Amino acid sequence: MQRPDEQGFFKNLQRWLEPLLVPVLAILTAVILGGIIVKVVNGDPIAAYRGLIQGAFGSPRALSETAVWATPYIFAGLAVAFAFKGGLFNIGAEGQIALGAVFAALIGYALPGWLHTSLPAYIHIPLAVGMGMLAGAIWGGIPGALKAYTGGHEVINTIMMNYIALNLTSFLLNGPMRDPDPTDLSARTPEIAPSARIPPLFNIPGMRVHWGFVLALVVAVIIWWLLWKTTLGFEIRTVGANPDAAKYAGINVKRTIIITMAISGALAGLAGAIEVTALNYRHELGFSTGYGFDAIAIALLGKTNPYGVILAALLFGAMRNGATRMQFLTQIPTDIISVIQALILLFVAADAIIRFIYRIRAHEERVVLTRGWGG
Amino acid sequence: MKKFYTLMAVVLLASMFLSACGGAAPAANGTPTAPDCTKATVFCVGDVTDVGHVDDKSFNQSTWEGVQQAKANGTADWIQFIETSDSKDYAKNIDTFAQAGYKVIVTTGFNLTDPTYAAAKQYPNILFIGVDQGLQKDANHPDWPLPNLVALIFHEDQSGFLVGALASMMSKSHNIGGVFGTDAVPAVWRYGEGYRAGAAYEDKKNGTKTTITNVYHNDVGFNLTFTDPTWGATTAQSMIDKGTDVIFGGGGITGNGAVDKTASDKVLAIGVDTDQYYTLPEADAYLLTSAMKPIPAPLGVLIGLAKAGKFPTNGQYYGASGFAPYHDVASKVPANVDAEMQSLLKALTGGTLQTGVPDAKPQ
Amino acid sequence: MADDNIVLEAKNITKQFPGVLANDHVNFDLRKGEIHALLGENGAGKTTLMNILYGLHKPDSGEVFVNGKSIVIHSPKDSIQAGIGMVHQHFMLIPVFSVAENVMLGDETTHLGMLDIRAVSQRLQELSKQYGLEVDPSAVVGQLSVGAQQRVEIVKTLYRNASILILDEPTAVLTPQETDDLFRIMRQLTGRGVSIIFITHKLKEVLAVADRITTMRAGKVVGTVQPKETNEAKLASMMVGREVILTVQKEAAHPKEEVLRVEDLHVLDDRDLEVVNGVSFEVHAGEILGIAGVQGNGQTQLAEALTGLRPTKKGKVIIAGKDLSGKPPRPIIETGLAHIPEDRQRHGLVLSYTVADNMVLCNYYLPPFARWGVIQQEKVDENARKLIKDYDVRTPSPYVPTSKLSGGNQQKVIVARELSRDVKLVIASQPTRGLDVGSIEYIHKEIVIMRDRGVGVLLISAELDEIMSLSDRIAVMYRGQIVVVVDARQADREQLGLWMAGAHVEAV
Amino acid sequence: MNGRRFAIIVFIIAIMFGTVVLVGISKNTPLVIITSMIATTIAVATPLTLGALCGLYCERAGVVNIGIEGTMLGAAFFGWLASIYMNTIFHFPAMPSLIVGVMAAVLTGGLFALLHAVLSITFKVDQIIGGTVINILASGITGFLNRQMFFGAGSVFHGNIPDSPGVLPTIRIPLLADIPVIGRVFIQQPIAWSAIALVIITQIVIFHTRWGLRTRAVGEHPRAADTVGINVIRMRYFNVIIGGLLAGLAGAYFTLESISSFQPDMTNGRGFIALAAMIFGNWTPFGAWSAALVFGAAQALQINLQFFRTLIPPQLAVLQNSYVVGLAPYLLTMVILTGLIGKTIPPAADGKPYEK
Repeated sequence: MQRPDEQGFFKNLQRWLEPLLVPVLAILTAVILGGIIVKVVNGDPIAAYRGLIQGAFGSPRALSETAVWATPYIFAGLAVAFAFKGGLFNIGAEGQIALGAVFAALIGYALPGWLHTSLPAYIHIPLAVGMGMLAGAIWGGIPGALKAYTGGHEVINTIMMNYIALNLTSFLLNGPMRDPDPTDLSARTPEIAPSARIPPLFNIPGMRVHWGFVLALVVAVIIWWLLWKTTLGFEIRTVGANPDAAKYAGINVKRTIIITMAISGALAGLAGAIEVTALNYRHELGFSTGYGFDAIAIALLGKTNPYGVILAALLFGAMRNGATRMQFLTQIPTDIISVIQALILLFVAADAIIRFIYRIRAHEERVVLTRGWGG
Repeated sequence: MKKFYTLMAVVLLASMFLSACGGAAPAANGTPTAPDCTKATVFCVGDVTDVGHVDDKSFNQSTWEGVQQAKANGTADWIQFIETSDSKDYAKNIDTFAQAGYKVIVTTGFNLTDPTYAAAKQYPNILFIGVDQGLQKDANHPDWPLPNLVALIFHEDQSGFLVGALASMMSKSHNIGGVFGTDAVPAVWRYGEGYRAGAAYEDKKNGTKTTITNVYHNDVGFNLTFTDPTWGATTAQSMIDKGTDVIFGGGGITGNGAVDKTASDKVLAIGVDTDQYYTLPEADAYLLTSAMKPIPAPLGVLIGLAKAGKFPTNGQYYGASGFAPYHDVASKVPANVDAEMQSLLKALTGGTLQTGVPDAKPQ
Repeated sequence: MADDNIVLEAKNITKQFPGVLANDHVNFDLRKGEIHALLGENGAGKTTLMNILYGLHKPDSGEVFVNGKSIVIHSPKDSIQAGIGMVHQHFMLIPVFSVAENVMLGDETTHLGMLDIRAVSQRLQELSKQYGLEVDPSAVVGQLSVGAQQRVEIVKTLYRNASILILDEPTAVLTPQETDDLFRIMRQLTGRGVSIIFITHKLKEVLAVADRITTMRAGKVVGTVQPKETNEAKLASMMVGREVILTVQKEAAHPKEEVLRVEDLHVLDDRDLEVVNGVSFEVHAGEILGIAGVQGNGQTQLAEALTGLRPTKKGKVIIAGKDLSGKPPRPIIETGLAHIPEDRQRHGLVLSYTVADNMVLCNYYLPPFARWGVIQQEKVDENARKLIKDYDVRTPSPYVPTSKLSGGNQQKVIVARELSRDVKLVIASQPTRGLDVGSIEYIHKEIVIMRDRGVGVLLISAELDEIMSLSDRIAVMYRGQIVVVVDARQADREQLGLWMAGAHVEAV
Repeated sequence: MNGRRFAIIVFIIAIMFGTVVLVGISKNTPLVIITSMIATTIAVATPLTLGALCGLYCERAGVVNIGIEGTMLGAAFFGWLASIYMNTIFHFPAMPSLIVGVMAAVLTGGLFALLHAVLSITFKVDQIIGGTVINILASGITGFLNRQMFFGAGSVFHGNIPDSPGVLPTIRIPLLADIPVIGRVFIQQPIAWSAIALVIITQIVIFHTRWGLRTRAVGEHPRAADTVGINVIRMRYFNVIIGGLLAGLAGAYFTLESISSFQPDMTNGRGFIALAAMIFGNWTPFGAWSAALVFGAAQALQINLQFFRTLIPPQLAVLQNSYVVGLAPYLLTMVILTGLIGKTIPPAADGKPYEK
């Protein structure tokens, strides 16, 4: 990683902006292609994008909703990006998010009853959120341990863990954790206690943006600091960049792999926990469809850098949020957003295409994100 | 050689876009622009779906069809839907319509019960129709019934009961089955258990002993349970292999897969929700009937009542239960069987016969 | 030059790689039935030239003639067609394939669309009889000895009717005896009209076998001579461009206390074969113990086991009096081990890291580089600047990725990091492999300095010359065992060669 | 596939079948149950087998392809679309429409694979990322087009659901199919038969032909292959595309053989299971097939335990819970992949772009 040294401000600025060039052009190209597709199906791309932008940024409330959408994206994107830094591919964020949500909800609604006492928010919230993180960490740590000790590939195992997590969630919400209120026919948990709820940022009705969003930004900074400024981060990055050298350097590679996956899982679990404690106040089956997979695209778009993840998550949040307005105004299906997102990912992953179109010379190192089955 | 591959890359990308473009048909006349719904004279109806799409070939689609009928018969001046992509957006999406001055907001699915109730309290001047939202006065809904909120609900257990009875009478092997989505959804569970109850009722009456096997697709995440036709087909196949000769495919696309497979194996199938003679034409030759939960018609009625200022105030509106005509299979249904079905229908809707199925799976 | 005997001629070959002019108007020719040696240092451009002849690289300019006709070589296919065969320094064999499969690959015999293994095996047996090259068609290549793999490579070219054979550093992996065997085969081949280009940097071998010798330096041909007109010293100065001191200046050793003791060590390789079986020796402070041996006799696994990279099956490793058998690398490093690994890019460096980060790879977590788990960047930078100066690492800044450095400077980064720490024992595996003469001299000097400072050094090298000139004592390793340990002053090159070939074991 | 692995597979399948037989014995004869379970197993295994063979061709040539899922989904959609177009717009009879549909699906698979090849071979994009791109792109494009074409008054079919030409007819193996009860196993649809045939063909191609030898060489040691005049890039391209064609056939299974309609994301993760099957099978066709069968048997177990739910003895009440039984295939995959079968060894150059 570059570090600012004796060079001038503008040189530094240039160095900060340079990594943004390809992603920005990738987004631009994808947006243009998306517009062409809209045009071909007889839609009005200008109106569509206007609706999209209006829905995402057009009012304080729209901005608030964009932040609400971006919050889980930041956490989940960080989760995937963090694993990438350690040379691991966590496709299991989806399941980790679900379990994080389930267990945060459990502590949220059940703990006061277990303790026969009400809890102050400053204890209850951290406990609920922490439980969600722990659940995610375990769910991420298991594939990590399997990878470290048996060589079972984390891609396969995290996918299987996704299915198991979703199944487990269905089981819990239908059985042990189902709202005992007989009038509630839904398969969902009871509402969490008010003491477990993260408050909104502004006390204005309709402005749902909550302190979880601020937490997401703070966590991104912490993750950056952890990766670049601590010995643990050094170990994780070393294992990711060259596990043989890491072993040579005396780093416990197996332990580091497990820690990496556990932290990655904890971040994903945090995404679910925050959704429950700050927004939904309960966990239900209609929750979390596809955050884990969007997170992969976000991590890649953010070049696996925590700050890049924030930007990418805000972009995806804005697109998801604005899409509703776009559809409302122009009747263009929201699915177009998925197509645009896939195109962005395509162009970011194959930056050679973008470099070819815009004649940009490649000079950065090719970053190895994952290794084959053997590694 | 490198050039060749670059060329291939370009050709490939181009062809993907062409296929994307060529496939999509031109819309008839561009996009009509929305009128100003805030005007008192403009009657706008909005539809908020559950997580999913309005073309889901399931309840989201049926609801939207009902709303479209309101447009077609001139009741509504403008209709619009918003597809929910995450449960956290229910309230926000309802709000979008409310802010835009819509007169009627339809919300689809029992998951929207609470957000709809909350919105109805917040916007007393807007009328709300909650499809599949069984409400009653309780701690969470202390003010029920609200004058501006009507729940459109169905007795799925009655429809299930009817087709169960028919299946029991039509089965030669006395071996009938049902393939469903997850039983965590009360409506699905009511269909399934109604089916069981109906078959048992006829068994008792006729002295037969029918084996009823219901298989629920509980082994995947909630987002997939209703959209896995391949699983539905495989499950139906497995039942047929064991001598099952009538299969009820209940529960969205998953059930459709079962109906499709059953019919293609020349075994009697029973559809769900709408008369699937029209939605699954490939199954027509062996489609015995469908357990009906016809959302469009009563929804159209409710929207009409809303416009006419005669919106029900008791908070509930029951759609009719029933079973679809036998169509192509009519010749195989004996007259006495049909007579029994008609009398059951009468008894159930008249309240003289109870299915005995609770509202949701007991915990 | 209208010489009918010339079968292959390269004219004015130029090839530019980013930053390096690998071949600069190179001219080279080969006569029928001769062995033409191509001599030069690592990086002189020999391999590039051969890769051009073999179609693996495209020249920027220049022409290639085979049997007087100008040919264009786009890919190895063209050169194979022209009768050129090449035995690469790193064998181009697929370990999981059988010999027959390897040989037929690219030139398969089929019967009704199916591979005809039997026909190929038959042909192979004929060839091996004809040329005295013993190979077993059904053996799996990965389980053959290095010498046998080389024979497979040669048969592979003959199978394709090659009349021009390029041998790239063929003796690097052979014992002196195997080398003699190879020379016998080469003579046999030339006797049957095959012409051979023999690439090497070993002067003795060139003089022993070549008909003509062409020397390259820095991408240019320096000159072509007959063996009888020249000698080792002359060739060396042609090769390096200056007088080379072929020996290392050092005082007699003053061994002190024991810093490494190995007792009956057994180690398995990746395929679970026991490749180190029962090794015992000790290294004292202030001496260099050299382990000689042909590559693949367990030295790699021995070094990995001693440094904790590979688990041991049995036996004891005691460093500075501390029993560290089976311990992972960290406690071993902390006891006072410096390790210059055999594969510097795989083990020694994280290429995407900066020079500064690589210079704290083993002690990033210790004060002053880290406090409370937080890295103290200024200390890391300070350390880097000091080491770059002290060890003469040529890098534009401490913050460039190590991948941008040349091989010699990459090795210096490792040497600087390892030798600057306060250590009791240095294990150096192939410390100068693939480096230029300047770097080799520098690293040799540093190793001797460490010894004189009272550190014990274990030197593992496949270069017998390196072992002989640096070591105070020499151990010979053969088939996973230490066959003999001798005083370096009394060591005899021929005798060592015999031991490396297992003579001692067989004599018993 | 070695003997130990084979024994484990037979053992696992036997346990699963045996469980169901024991539970259901009072309702159906063992023969009926076993036959039914075999039929289910084969049906479930069909797309998995083809998907695994797709992965096998790719990875034997050194290209990791986790885009199988997206490739199958795309093929399922475009194959179905083509058959509907033929049937409804051009008024082809059902059978030719279906055949055109299968061809279109196979072709689509090839095109998606071509995209993967371009990304991973020419542009040297991280291959796992390339596969992820395929998955997301396929999901987006099929969802968008399905919506554009079949929903709303302005769509191709004006919002009506067009008649589909149905599904591919079954093919009976003469004589064998006439055996009572067991004969059922020998009545399968064409894609199911071709999956089995392709396992055998792939076994021969990979291990006994020139093409296979070169493919394996390219996946093990591309440089060595290059030095004997094999065009590494071209071999990789063609193998990835061949794999794509097979994944396309797997896609056709969903919309032209199993049922006759398309659903967004209907492949439901089966592409990933196929990948797991390939790894479990140690990159051999028969190994992959047997793994697909294990997964198929686990599904059959899940369905049948629900079928016989009321007969499950109370001591095993846990098996009455469909959520618990539903976990079986995934847990089994994990357990099997981690250690039970010992280490699997991928081709040495798998996942590594070839740099000349």
